[in-house]
Amino acid sequence: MRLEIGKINITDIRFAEESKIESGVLYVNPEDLKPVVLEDDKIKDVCFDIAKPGESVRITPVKDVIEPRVKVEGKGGVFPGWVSKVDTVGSGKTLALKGMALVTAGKIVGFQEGVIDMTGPGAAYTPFSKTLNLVMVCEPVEGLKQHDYEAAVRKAGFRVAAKIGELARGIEPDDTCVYETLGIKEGMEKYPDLPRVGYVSMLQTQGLLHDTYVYGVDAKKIIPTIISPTETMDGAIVSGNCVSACDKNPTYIHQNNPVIEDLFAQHGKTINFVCQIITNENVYLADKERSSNMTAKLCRMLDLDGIILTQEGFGNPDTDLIMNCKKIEAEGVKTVIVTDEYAGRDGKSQSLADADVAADAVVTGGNANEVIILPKLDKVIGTLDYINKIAGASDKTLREDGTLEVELQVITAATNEMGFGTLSAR
Amino acid sequence: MKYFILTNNSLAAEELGKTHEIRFVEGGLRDVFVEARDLIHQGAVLLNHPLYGSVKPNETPFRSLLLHRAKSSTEEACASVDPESVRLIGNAVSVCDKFIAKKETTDPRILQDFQVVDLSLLKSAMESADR
Amino acid sequence: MVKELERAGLPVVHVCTVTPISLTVGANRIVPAIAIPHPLGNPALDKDEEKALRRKLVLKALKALETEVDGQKVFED
Amino acid sequence: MAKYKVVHYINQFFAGIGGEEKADIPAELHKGEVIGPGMAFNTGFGDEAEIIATIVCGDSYFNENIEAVKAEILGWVKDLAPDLFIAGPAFNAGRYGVACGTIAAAVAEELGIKAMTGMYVENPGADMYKDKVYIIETKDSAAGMRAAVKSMTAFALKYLKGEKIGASCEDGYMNQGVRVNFFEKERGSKRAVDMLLKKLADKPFTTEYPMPDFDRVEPNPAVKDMAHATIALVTSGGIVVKGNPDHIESSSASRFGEYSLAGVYDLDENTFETAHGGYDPVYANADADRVLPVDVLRDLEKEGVIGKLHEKYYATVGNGTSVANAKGFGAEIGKRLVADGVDAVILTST
Repeated sequence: MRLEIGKINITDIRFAEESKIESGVLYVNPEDLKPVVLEDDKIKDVCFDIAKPGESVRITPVKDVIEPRVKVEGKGGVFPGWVSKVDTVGSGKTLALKGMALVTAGKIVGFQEGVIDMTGPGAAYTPFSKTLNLVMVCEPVEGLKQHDYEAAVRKAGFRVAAKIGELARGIEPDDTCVYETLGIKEGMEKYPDLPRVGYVSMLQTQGLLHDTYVYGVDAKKIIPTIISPTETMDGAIVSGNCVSACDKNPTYIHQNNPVIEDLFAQHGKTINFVCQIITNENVYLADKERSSNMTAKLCRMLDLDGIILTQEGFGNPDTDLIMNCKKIEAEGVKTVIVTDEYAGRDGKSQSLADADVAADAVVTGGNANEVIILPKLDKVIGTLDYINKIAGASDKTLREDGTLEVELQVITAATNEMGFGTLSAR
Repeated sequence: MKYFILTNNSLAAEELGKTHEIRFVEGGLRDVFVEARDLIHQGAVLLNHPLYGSVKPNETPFRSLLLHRAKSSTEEACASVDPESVRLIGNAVSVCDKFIAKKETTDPRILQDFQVVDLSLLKSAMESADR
Repeated sequence: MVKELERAGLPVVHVCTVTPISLTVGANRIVPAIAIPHPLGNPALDKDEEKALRRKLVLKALKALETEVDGQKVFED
Repeated sequence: MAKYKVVHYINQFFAGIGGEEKADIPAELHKGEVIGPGMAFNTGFGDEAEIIATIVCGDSYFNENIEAVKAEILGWVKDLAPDLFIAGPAFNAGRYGVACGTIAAAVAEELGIKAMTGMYVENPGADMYKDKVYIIETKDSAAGMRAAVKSMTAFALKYLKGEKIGASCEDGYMNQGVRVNFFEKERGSKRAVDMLLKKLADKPFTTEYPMPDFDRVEPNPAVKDMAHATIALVTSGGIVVKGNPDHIESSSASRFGEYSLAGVYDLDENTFETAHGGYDPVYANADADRVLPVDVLRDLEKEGVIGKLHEKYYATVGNGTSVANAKGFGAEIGKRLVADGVDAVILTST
């Protein structure tokens, strides 16, 4: 499958009468977007705001981050199963708005979390301090149940992202990248001497606020399967995961999956990047056994020589991570895992909830328990009401001088387990 | 799969009490783990992962575990203690101990949210167990 | 605890009901016991029978201490 | 600004006094003198810091008189009140490395003065002290002196100025078993791909998170002569003297108990009970021999099967006790048993 990604560099976002993209500037009229959100009668109201790199702005609580994209050639449309039909995506041409993101924010549960600081020490830890952010804060109708609200905000995010993406249709991209995966036989014939490499991505699938969807399907119900990495770029995998800001994978990071990009960079040179294998992280132990058996079997059937294995979350997924690693290694497939750590505030505790000697090649996104002091910023988009309740915060989080003492856990994508950032630990 | 639910989440007990066997634990999340471990040492088998959910053990006070009672008599049970359950529950207790204890949330709305999420993650396991 | 005793230079036999735990905690010489509430006894037996049973277990434990092992070993019947 | 004051410790060889034949010289304090590698340090410090005294001690003397020489040197350093204490570098010299680690750790711990040393990773002093004091990794011989001084000087200045010490791989010290965050040059996914390429090519690679030690202790040799051996009983089943005088908790125990078995031939419900809260206590309370087989061992003692049953036994509660506590109990009990001349242990658990 061959996908062209045309990149349109966005250099500024401004509110304006007419929504359009012109000379790299995204002009947005919130009134154009409001109806897209409010078509779901579970949402009472929505407001939009803009946060730019370097501004004294804090966005919290963040739910999801999405990159607006539009499919201009080839089958299907972006976010299949949500905004578009379930046609197989991943081929043809897609335009992406680079340098910007749509951030959905607002309280879903009382311990909701996720902080994006656009300046100060916290900014270094989140990739979304470097993007121009269009922030969307939704307010639910009275008495809406938590899971209905989560679903409503999640889906509204995709609709708005698609609507903004549509503005790019017809615009000449600043840069175009081509990604191509080959059929099994084709790839073997074309690169007979290159090691066959796969990417196994574990998707968060534990339940309410901990879900991931593939073509609209709740991934806890899937049996591990193979997809083309280019499908992921078109939004085939989306996040419904709200908890654990630092190591959840927002939709944006699925769309821009760094492992996929970096494997593609070696594709045809040092490796033959065969495919992506997706699996889940269910809470039921027998499901874990089944899924890890399946991934290991797929790696074997595809005759892979090596894989990269990434996870999402803490605790429960550590067990999936280790099961997958152990079983895949046992098939003779060399495995490198990407994870993050909960080594305690002092860094002295055991980092993972599970371990095995087979996991001898580990890349870490850092210790999520490390404490950071965030200064008071001039403006808050969303609300600080819940900051004391979020993961990694404590009752002394909101200090008298207005600064926040928190663990890195609260910062969106700080210790991302797909290797999106440069943070690490030793 | 025949199972019983070990929980300190009153919402779970209320909602599932009529249809399922509940063993209610008065106490915190760690107490549920320790109780589960004792049962596992006597032959019960863990069906869901004790560290489910990304809400950390020092935030949510609630935990609901799904256990399968393998044997009726203690003697038989001892012969068939499930090593994987032993390992997982042991790890869970030590993970619990490493997170800094926080002042317990008393805000009823937040407690209710924690209960709802806990129940949802429990149901997520039950769905797999019931099929 | 068993590991630290062994580290102090003492051969240790772990008489333990749940042998998987014993293996996990790193005991080297392991003798399976009877049941959790009464690892070295059985209240269903009369006093003499019970003591004979216990003697058998203790002798097995001593036997384990007299046996050279390399790595972990469970002394089954 | 005033220069930071540094005290430097070296051995007889680096002081230019002599080799092995001079290894027995006692500690000497050279106030105001800069000797051997100290010159290079001083140059490296520029006008930011200076060595105000050098302490020289023979390696054999140090290791044979550890307590005395430690006290003597600590006394000097206390009076000198430097901002930093540097020992070595010791490279791969074993006794020198141990001396450097010992004295640097003591200065840091007992005087609360910043201290550091440098040595080769395989120097026995490294394993002994890397979690107690900053040890800068050096080459294995004095040929690496220039590089060692350079990295030690850089670290020393950073440390003196109170700047945040980064992760071990950034600042060149040996990992202290504490996880420290830092920003890598490449993002995680790129590092993962690079690591995989190495792994595929069977080239060496370094994991960023070594899996925890699946620490196993080698089994001790078997008991050769059981008929003359002293056997001790230890239990995690919580068997205590009736009334639980030591207040062993029923779970999450924070202490263990030591009880006498002198004159005890059979445990009964009037004298012993269980403190364990994790199982039905009825059976153990009725007859604690079911957990702690004193009756049988007394018989075997009489019959000469074993030499003797140790006069004390130790008890704790396995239920919910933290790993660190259990480890601490084990170490302490082990120490006491060895001191009492015990040959082997029967540990019972429920």
